Amino acid sequence: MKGLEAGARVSPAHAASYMGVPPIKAPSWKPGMIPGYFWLGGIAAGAWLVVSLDDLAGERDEELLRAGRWVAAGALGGGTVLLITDLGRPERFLNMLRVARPRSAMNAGAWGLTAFGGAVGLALLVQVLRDLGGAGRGANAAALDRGIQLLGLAPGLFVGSYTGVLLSSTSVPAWALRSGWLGPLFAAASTSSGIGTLLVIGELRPWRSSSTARRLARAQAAALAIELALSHVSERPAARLPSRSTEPRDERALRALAHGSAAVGLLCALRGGRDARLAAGLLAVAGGLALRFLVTRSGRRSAGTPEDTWEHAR
Amino acid sequence: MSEQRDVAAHAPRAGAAPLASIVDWERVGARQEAELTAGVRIEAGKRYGFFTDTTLCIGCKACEVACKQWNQLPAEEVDLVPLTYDNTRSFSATTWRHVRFVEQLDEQPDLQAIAKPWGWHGSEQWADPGSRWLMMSDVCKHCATAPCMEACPTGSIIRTEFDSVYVQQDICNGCGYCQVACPFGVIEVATETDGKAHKCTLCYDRLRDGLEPACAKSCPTDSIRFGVVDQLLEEARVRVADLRARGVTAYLYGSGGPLEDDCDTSALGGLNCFFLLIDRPEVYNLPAVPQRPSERTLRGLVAGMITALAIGVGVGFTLRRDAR
Amino acid sequence: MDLQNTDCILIMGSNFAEAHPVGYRFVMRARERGAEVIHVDPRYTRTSATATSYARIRAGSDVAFLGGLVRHVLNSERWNGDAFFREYVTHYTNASTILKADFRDASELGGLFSGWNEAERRYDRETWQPAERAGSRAHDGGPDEATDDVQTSQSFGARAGNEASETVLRDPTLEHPQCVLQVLKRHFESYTPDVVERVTGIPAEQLIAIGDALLRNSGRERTSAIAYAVGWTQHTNGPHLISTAAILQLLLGNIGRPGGGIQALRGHATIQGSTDIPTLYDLLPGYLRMRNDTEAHDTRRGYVASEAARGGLWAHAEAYLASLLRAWFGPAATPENEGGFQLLPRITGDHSHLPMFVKMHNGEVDGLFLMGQNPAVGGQNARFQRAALGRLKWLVVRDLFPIESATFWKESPEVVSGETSSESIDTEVFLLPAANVLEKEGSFTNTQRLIQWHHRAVEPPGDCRSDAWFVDQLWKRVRAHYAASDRPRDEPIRALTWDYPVSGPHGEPDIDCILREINGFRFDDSIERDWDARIEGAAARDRDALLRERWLAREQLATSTRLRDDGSTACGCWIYCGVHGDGNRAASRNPGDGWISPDWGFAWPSNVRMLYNRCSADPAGRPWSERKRYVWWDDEARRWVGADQPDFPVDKPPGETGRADAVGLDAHAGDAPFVMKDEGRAWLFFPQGLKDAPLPTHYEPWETPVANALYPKQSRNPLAGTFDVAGNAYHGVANARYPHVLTTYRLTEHHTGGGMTRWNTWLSELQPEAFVEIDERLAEELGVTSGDWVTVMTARGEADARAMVTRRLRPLWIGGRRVHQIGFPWHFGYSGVATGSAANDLVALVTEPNVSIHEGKALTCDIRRGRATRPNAAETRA
Amino acid sequence: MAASPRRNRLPVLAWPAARQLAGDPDAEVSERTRGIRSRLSDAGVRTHRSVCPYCAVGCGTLVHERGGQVIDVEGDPESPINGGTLCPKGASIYQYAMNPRRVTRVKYRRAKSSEWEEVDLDWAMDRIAQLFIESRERHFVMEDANGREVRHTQRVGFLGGAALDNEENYLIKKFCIGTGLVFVENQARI
Repeated sequence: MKGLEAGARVSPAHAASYMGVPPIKAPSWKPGMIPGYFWLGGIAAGAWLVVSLDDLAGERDEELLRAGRWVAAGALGGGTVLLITDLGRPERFLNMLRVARPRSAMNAGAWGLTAFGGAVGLALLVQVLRDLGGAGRGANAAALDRGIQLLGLAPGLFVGSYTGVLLSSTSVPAWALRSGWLGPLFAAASTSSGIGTLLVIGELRPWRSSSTARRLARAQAAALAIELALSHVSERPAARLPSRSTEPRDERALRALAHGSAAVGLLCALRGGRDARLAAGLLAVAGGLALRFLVTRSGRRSAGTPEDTWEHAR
Repeated sequence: MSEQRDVAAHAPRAGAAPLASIVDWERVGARQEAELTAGVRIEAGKRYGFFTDTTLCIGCKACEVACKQWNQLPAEEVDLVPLTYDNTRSFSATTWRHVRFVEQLDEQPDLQAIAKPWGWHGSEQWADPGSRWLMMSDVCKHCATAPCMEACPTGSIIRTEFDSVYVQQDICNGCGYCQVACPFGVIEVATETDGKAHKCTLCYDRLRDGLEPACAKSCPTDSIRFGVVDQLLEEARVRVADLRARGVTAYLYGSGGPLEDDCDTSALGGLNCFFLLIDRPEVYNLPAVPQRPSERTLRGLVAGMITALAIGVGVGFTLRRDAR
Repeated sequence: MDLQNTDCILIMGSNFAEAHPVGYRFVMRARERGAEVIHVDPRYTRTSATATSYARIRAGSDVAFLGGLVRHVLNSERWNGDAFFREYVTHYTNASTILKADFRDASELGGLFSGWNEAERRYDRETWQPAERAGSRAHDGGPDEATDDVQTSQSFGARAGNEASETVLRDPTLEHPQCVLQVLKRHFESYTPDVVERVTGIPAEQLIAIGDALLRNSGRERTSAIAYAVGWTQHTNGPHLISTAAILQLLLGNIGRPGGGIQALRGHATIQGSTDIPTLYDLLPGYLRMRNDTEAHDTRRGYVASEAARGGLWAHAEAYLASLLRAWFGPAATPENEGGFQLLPRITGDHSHLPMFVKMHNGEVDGLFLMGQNPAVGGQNARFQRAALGRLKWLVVRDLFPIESATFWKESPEVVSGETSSESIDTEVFLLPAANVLEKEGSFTNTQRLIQWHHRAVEPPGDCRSDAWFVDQLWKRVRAHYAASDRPRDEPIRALTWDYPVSGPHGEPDIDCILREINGFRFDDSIERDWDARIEGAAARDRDALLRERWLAREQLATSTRLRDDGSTACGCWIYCGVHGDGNRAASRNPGDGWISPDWGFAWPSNVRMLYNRCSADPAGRPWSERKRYVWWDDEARRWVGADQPDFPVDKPPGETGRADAVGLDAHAGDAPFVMKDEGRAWLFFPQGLKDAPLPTHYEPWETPVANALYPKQSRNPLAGTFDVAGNAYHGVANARYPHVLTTYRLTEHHTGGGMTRWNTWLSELQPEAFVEIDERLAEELGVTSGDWVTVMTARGEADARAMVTRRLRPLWIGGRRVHQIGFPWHFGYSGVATGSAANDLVALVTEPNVSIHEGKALTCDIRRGRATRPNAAETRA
Repeated sequence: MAASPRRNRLPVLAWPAARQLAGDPDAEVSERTRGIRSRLSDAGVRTHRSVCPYCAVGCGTLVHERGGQVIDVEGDPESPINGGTLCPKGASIYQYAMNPRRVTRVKYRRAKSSEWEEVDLDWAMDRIAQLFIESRERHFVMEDANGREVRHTQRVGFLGGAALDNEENYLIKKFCIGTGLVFVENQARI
């Protein structure tokens, strides 16, 4: 229902906008679905990235690999469900793979997601077979694992970062102005929340190898540090938008939550110790979610602020 | 009403026989209706669009209704917006034409001090900023490089043989990405009804039958002109020159270059549906320099992946086993 | 369509762009060709926004403004210096006629003219007549004031004037102090720019500038047009407004020429047709007067004597009447009943809309057929009209939607508020669903007199039927009832012809045959009797085919000049003669040139697209200029030729003099273009025709914020019709309780009382609700902003709506004080998709004396913040 | 793009992405899109010339109908008045006919009742005729107070007409002449 909304009662003769009507449309996305998907997809990509690099770079840590695969599979599955549910016509989700459109971040994402999903699926299959006692062990198995992980590495990196590009490739000023930064930021956040998930798992059901947790904590600290830095830098281009100066309280709270979680998480990760690691993991995961909500929400508000578009499109 | 009864009951008489469908209407013969109404023949392979001359718009909104009529779009439940005569306010999945009204009248002079002319504008009213009520019928721009189409992940949004941008309703899965990509707030997903994205089709179905798009056909003052874009641009140039000679600060919005004094749509390669405006684009709720979101896509994806890899490597470094 | 050729158009009393958008395309075309478009209106509208200049006028002060223009023109250097104007005026108008010496103008008598009878409150028009040569015999067909007094419809002026008389004194030099031009000059002398500014609020400079624009764009080479609508007619001095415009255009030589003229923008699809073929109480088809209760109308001879003129087309009034009676009564029109004349009912007073509703309100009307009109919203003092409907015994509403006039007993504000109740309303109401234009065939006459046929596209759904079906069915039932009656009162019922075949699934009468009857045919008594016998003897199933066959066999008349007064012709409307003369010309559809397009539809009379087009040539028959060529005399061919059908005897040379002994057009000279006029020349001064003045005079509206600055002793029209009934109090002059001016109007997005549009969702979303337009200053005083509720109050009631605060409305400085003007669109009612208060609840019942039109465009009111506390509460007396 | 639809033997080859790879420029175009035509080209569509019923400009319209159902109403491109154009009211004529809010059954309200009843059209016509005749019988005036024959009744009125057809106005006027009704008016007075 269109109608007289608050703020519309300005004399059109002097209005800086057209009766306060936004010149562009805010996203049609259902509440929570898209940020949720960004978050879960990020966890999947982050977890995959971490365990793959770990596997590729050093000694085999089968336990970590196994956990990473399950996390990736679970998060990716959940994220995909959210993504499909958000479609206006969910039954047509496969239409995303109808064609290849490199200029469409959404289409690229669909293909990337498919590739990643394939790798994750394959990995999970191998993992399940192995856990059931099949698929052997030893050098061949290790090579297979590495191959699979390597296969999923590029799509994984993509899935972790493209969602930021997806947002910045729109006409929403708060996203568009941060183009070049949202991708990296989301990549960092994906990594940190992926690691965070593994950290939490490790604390709930301790790893057999004591070094795993410590290594993860170090990684968590690094990832959060990068995320914090990117977060700070990436906000600059959009800071001049008028919608920023009218940021409502809940959005400010969200911002504090996202940044605060990352900062505290970083401290906890550095501190070490079981509780601290658990806290670091939880904070990283929660901070990742808050960040996705913050970015989508600020974009929605920016789309609804005509002056943002004037600032962006001039 | 059966055929037989019709013939028997209402004996045919001079001029009373119904015409066959307009599409192969014998009186018009091989001529398309568009040749009568727009003076243009519609053929595949040419670029078609609208030239909307806002200085000819009388704000009647015939275009809005003609669009709804032809496309059988439901009315929206609206509330009165008693600011001016625009209760439509914006595009939506069921509103593909929208007439804007901009009241620009100077503040009331003190009557007691001067009982002298005001609201009086000499012979060229819009040359004077004292009083004017701008009206502009907005529509999908059918951009030369359409952000909605570039954003569309399913290939539902295509460019037709008339160079228009068209949403294939049998393909669209309602992802809504086009909605945020559009720099003009045109396309919208009907979240309440069919869940698909909708916007102006440039009356694709009509074009196939040689019919002018419904809005342009209905426009009583020819403010909306339909035709081949290059020809329309030529017309528009002449019109701008003419208006400027009369002292009107006219310019084009969407030519993609020429005469775009207060705007720049070159990022989109120009707009197949372009406008003649006499005030800043923002006054008409249009962005002065619409961007092409997909410019950022490839760059962004690569940057994102590289950063992700870098982060991964960095993080991976920290993952090394404790010193052995 | 011809407006596209104008060089300057003055739009006044009309929101052309909003009310007639498609007609406005021709104005826009003219503007783009360089024409000036001047809009004079109380509100800055979509027309103002697209005009080249705009002047803000106080509603109801138009005559003062136009009078100021007349004065400006008459005193201008250009008008006095260019021979064109003098030549046009001298030949084509009655400017040279010398009036009786004892005529006294309103400027001398404080707002009244000589002949005013205060006791009877009427004018004796003797002094308004032309002076005649000493010793000449008084004209026997003098003006019949008694007849005038009971007629209140538009007529083409009184036909029986003295003007054609060769005994009338004239002064071709136009210098004689009592000659019409000099009288006119004196009459408007007081309408100076400064006075006009005080009255209208239009700055003096602007008046002069607009006058100059008209002068600049009039003459041999250029023409100016004037367009008006109900913003001019709905006043207690509406005809004054229009006649001032006519005077202005005649003075400027703009009548009967391309790009000139006065365009009345009419508001309904066939409001013109329903005036030509009048569903109006005081007219017969073709502007013949309805038979009234004066002595003259006792007999046909007396009727003709009072209605026919010697010169011009009205000379043949008897032929028109006889043919009409023949069409209606067929063989039953006999010498004994004066060719059917004695069968005509007679009117005995003003039976127009408002008096009808006053009677209804008094419980003196039993039943009403409401055919596509919505008085419960669109009627003046709509609240009063709703109450009146509730006092009927029965009411038949024929409409497409459940309009307020059909549901007032259930949903009206009075019922909802408990002021009255359904139980207390005794009216038996029928809502009969009507067929719409797509579901029936027939013809409309548009605003330029163009008759256009529309075909039936589909059958109406359910019980929906055409109005022709309804009348046909009702008639058949009534006739059956009276078939055996031999009472004289039922004689017309038995005599009336009604021989239309029916066809189709619902038995719809054959509209084509009705148009044939309207067009007219040769009537041969013996052939008709043969047919009657054949049809009577035929089996029931063959009857309709035979009836139709008879219609096809009847020889249709091609032009009204074939009409005879001896009963040998039948014609339902003489001015439409020719519409079915050679096939159904209303259905002809040849697009032509987009200007005259003579084969698109049929324009009455005789397919003339521009009336009085003889004026487009100079007295000698040559085009005034190449640029404004239209109709001219071809000396070789010895006939009038040109773009249009000449509205003139095609073979009458320009130099011919009128024959003194002749009647009809033969009495006119070759330079007398006004074929409807007795003497063939247009009137700048009206000896007859108007009851309330021989020259247009500025009277304030019946409710006005200021006294009349031009005639302080006579603020308002002395003859305005008032109604002393409950709930209809007036505010009078300068009533401090009601300080603001209120004007009502249409929006593009809706139509009239909304019956056709407020149930349409596409239109309702464009304008979903009633609103009141007020200026910023007033809003500030009231403490309201756009969107707040305000209540407008008059002595008739209250109406609330949300405020639209806009600079498009502005107060004016009138009579030393700030006058706010408030705008309230009158489309809205309580039913439908788009709803809101009915603005007409505020309007008073008050009528103009000549045509009984009400005053809806200028009244006074008060306004306050908030909702109406007593919905539509009216005070019984102010 | 207007080319005839391609048929591929292998389903995978019909996959637009595959066609895209194969270099088909119209790979994204669906079958439905290829077949799009205006509904005016549907079989059985007939067009009738009509005139807009709103204001008095007299715009020509074309009514497109299929099987007795209006499918589209547009401006008549040949009309010299409107040349195919219309105003918003004219453009909405479709809803004037095809509107669920339209009354299509006779509605009748008894005196004092607060509800409508649906009645038979024939019954209504009979009842109306009866009421009319009763009113006329009771209040017909043959001579006025001065003994002048007036032959009329002021007890029944006709209102409206500007929205009807000329021929309908003619019938109404004729009806009133025949029955002696003098209260007959239309919108020309307002």
